[in-house]
Amino acid sequence: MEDKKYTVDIKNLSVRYETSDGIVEAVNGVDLKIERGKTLGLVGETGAGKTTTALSILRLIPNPPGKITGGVIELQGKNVFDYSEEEMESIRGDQVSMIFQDPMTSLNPVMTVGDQIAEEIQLHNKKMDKKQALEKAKEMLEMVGIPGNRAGEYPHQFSGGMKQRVVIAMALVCNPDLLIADEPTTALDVTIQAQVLDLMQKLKEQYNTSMLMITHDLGIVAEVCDEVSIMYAGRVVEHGTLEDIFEHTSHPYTEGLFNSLPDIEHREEELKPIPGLMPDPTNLPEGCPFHPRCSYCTELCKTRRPVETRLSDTHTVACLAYEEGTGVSLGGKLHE
Amino acid sequence: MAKTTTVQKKRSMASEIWRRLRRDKLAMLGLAILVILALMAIFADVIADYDTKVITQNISNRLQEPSLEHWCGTDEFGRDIFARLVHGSRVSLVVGLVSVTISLVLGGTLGSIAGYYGGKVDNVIMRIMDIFLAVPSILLAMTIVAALGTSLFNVMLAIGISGIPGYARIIRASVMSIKDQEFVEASRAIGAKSPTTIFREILPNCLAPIIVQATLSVASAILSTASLSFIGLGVQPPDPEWGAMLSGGRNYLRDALHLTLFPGLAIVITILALNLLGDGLRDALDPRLKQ
Amino acid sequence: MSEPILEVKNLKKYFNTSGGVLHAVDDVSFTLEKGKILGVVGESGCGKSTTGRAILRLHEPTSGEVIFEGRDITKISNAEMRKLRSDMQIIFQDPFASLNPRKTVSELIGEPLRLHKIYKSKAERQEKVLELMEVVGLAERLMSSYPHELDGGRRQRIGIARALALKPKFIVCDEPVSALDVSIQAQILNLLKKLQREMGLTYMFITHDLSVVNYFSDDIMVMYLGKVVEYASSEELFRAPTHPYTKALLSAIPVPRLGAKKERILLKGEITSPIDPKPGCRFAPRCAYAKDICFSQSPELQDIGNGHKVACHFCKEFAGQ
Amino acid sequence: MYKYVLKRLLMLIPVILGVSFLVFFIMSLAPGDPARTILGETAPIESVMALREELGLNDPVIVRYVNYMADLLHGDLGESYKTGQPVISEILSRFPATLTLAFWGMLFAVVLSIPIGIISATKQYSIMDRVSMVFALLGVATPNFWLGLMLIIGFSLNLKWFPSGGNDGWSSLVLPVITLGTGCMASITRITRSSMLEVIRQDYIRTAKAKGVNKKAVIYKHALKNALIPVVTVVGLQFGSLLGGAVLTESVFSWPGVGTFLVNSIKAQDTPAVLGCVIVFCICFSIVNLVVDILYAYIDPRIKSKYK
Repeated sequence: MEDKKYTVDIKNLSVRYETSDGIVEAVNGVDLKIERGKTLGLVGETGAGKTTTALSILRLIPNPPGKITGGVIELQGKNVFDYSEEEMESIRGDQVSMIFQDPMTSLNPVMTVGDQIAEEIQLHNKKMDKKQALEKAKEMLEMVGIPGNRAGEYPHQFSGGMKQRVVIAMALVCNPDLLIADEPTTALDVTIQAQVLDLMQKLKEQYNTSMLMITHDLGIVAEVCDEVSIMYAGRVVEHGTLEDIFEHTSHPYTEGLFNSLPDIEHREEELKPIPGLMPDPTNLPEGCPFHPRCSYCTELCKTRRPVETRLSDTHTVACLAYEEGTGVSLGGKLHE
Repeated sequence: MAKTTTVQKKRSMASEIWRRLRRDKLAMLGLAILVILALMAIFADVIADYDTKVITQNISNRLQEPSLEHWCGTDEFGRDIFARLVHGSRVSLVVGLVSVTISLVLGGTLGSIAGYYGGKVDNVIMRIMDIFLAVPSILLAMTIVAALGTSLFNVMLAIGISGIPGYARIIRASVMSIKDQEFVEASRAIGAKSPTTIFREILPNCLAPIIVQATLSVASAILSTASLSFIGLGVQPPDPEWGAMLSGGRNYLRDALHLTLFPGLAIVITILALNLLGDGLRDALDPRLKQ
Repeated sequence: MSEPILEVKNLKKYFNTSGGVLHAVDDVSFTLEKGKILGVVGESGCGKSTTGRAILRLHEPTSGEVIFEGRDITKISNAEMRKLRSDMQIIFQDPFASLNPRKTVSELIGEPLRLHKIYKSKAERQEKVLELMEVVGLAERLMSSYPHELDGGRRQRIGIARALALKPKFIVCDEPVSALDVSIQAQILNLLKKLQREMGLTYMFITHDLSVVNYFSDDIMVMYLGKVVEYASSEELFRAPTHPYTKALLSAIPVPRLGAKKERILLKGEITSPIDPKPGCRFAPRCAYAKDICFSQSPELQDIGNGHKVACHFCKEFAGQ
Repeated sequence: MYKYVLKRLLMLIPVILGVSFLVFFIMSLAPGDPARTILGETAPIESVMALREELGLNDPVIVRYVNYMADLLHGDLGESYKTGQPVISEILSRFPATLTLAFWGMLFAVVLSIPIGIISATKQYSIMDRVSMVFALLGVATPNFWLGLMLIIGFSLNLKWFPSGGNDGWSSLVLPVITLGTGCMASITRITRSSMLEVIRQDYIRTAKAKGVNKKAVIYKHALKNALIPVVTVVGLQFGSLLGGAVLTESVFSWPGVGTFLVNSIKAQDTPAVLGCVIVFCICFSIVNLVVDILYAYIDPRIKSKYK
């Protein structure tokens, strides 16, 4: 299993932000890997460290206040932290590209959309002249369902859904190995979300791109992802295939997430929300970071930090209940 | 019990801003300078007697270099420049405060009416303000002084009037942005009347830009006064005013630099202090930093 | 069947914009029984929030009647309306924008009590504030905190406490959970449901999230560009959605369950402008089944049985499918 | 775009009418009798009355204003009480000097301030940033007439590099231009820096970086144009204070421009001359604001499309 070729392989990544209110430990030892052509869903709530993890891959953590304090991120087997800034620039947008959450603000308001796409093409294909690049930009716009003759228009002339299409066109125009999508449809209406997700799926398959899909919506995960990592307070608490996560839910937090969602097909069911709040990122709890909200919490959970435990070839979980000899039990409720 | 919590809250809001402001070293420097200036202005008569030191000429002492006896030297009439500077700070601070109060009261009223009611009222008020804004403010002040004559009161009035459109604009803009916020609608939803809404919901939230603007415009009022006096349209001799003192020193540039140097420095330091404090307040009051 | 608490008849709210007249709410009618929850669903720009605000007269309706407990409140004076506000409340979407940043938690919750002069002494009022805080699950120590010091979930609890302070009969919930994280969202939904049950409240629950509305509502009203396109009980609507827009909307929801993938109806294009709308069905430009009549004649809301109402020229044909 | 320019030009008319009325009204409040001023203290009362009639001083303000505006349309600003010359020719003969000063002052300010502001923002908290911010603060706080005097002492009286006044040749322009431009330069530097810092935080800058755009291009291609939008506004507003400042600067350097003429006219209570000068200044300011508005639309496509 270990000799598989991964598009991206993140090992033990840690990132912190040094702010005036204290040190925010945003990411604490995260491991992620994505095989070629596969989609990994990264799920978690606000402040879980999803976006920080993604920006680390591109080395775009704003510094100051952000600082990568440890770990390795390998793209096609090479550690991105070894690259010079110039080498990194040639990777961004070419090998790895990113779609941001808010299409309203992620396009430059004073440049035409055609120019914004063409700029990227020219950056990564030095041989192309401006005219050819614009031609290609128009083709790309057509591909995402926008008439090519709108290339000369400015972002404010497009609706939110259309802008997100432009952003997708921009992200895919250089045929990247890895596409990072950071909540790409959160700002969109449901019917437009459906259009955009459909488009992303099609293009991803067409280009055989690997994808990191950051979302808080387990519905989207079920639809577009192959594997899932659940993040909580800067750590991956559970990782597995769709089946592992949806059918063999193992971590109490993951369980809590599922129980928080109203089930559209069983409307009578009562919601069982996770009590409490996300922990203060400047003051993370000792032991398991989820213990203050966990209904199975024991004394040990308050002091001992769980390590990643392998449940199967594909399924890992970080919870003391799965570690040998801890005596912590989920009462047989979760794991078969 | 309820009373104590209210008091507590008022303090905590102000203390929150004070805490942030205190971290800003430059703003604290500005504040310190202003406190010293204010003390000088208040105790001017204790520091130097007005009649004997500031007004009375003493030709035998004229144009003396700074010394232990005359810290900033003496002017062309033999008067102690330091004493005149101290009394001049009174004029500057009074002009600054009075003229800003005039602009604030009139501009603020016009601006909040325009912003709250909108529509035609807004249109009429703002078009008139546009006309005022089309006259560079110092020119407007000059014109008013030219018409009404040079006196301290007219100078304050002129500078106050020329500041009206600026305030009207700022207050209108902040009233408009706050008026549309959900918490204003929320206060109507629980049955609050219009005046309650304006005074309890909208105006307290406009305070930040008003405080900043007021601090900065005290600075520009002092500068304008000095400018008017410099060209002979402001405070008239022998009353001590920094700009007028500068103007008097012009004829002695070559031989007695201190005549122009010290009044100029006084202006620079005062305005610098106000600007430092204004910048600091702007950062401390910025609601974006709260989140 | 209990008596209706709220009856809305031909409610219209138009806004004058520089581009023309914006038909935000265009001829909306419905009846809401006491103790029931009506879900109002639709995408941005469909007029659902404006409908809620027009009912409360936070936006003065352009025309139409809003009959609350037998009285047309569009006709009463502002002073009477202010009094009536203790019966009709609203919970806002954005817990960041809907609370005055310069007031403490106890001031915010005590404000409606103060305005309506319900308690004589401050001490009594303070006691009621503490009681309300307990009801919505806010710890007593937060009393003198400011909203910006709290997270979204707690802020929304303040908003709920404010709405409850005057013991209302009817509450418009305007997207009360859409700004919150999933786990917090569930906490607030449960709280709202518990309060409704215990106090016998009537809700108009506005949201864009169909799974939330399904969990929550007795009846559902689907809106598109200022018009009601479908109205039915929740069960009926999810079992047999009839309007092409409702069908597309339902099929667009990603379901968090494996093997739930179903045939998705992808709508073409995007929402058209509600400014000076053309005659005909507002959904026609995006509808796969649109015929000539759809572009010329506006469909009426018609009952296709069991109180299931649909505004589509071909609803009878779609109903069987 | 033409429509936009045309619309703005049309909007200029009521503003100029309003401004001229405002100034006219204020000047009409002036105490004292111009006729008496012209004829001197000893003139007989009959001739004063006759002159009052001739000058139309007995008419109500509004009538005098209409007459004045009718004359203005013919390029007639009346005659100076002091010199008896047409005000318009008095102003026109001095106008080029003032315009030269204002133009170079503004150019000096803009050319230096924008690059300094950009560098300060991109290297926030560096030594370069701190030094330039200290100078910007001092620049804002220094009255330009005092700066002018200090420059004269340093560079004219002591070093003798430049003349201390008058207008002959390039060398006499240097000190007045620095005097006039410094305040504007300081303000523009500050706004450029803060606007740039604001823009750098925006999402689209992150998008540009994620596309692989290099640091320089991010700043100069993506951030700068956005950052300039508020800067342009401030440049326009600064032109107003530049015109005001020109009056003082001219006075310091005995620069033979409209400003000096204005100050002398005010002291001589020469109402037509004062009125003429102020109106000319206001028209200049309005035209500059028009240019700024057009520039605005050119930089920001969102504004332009509003007027399509």
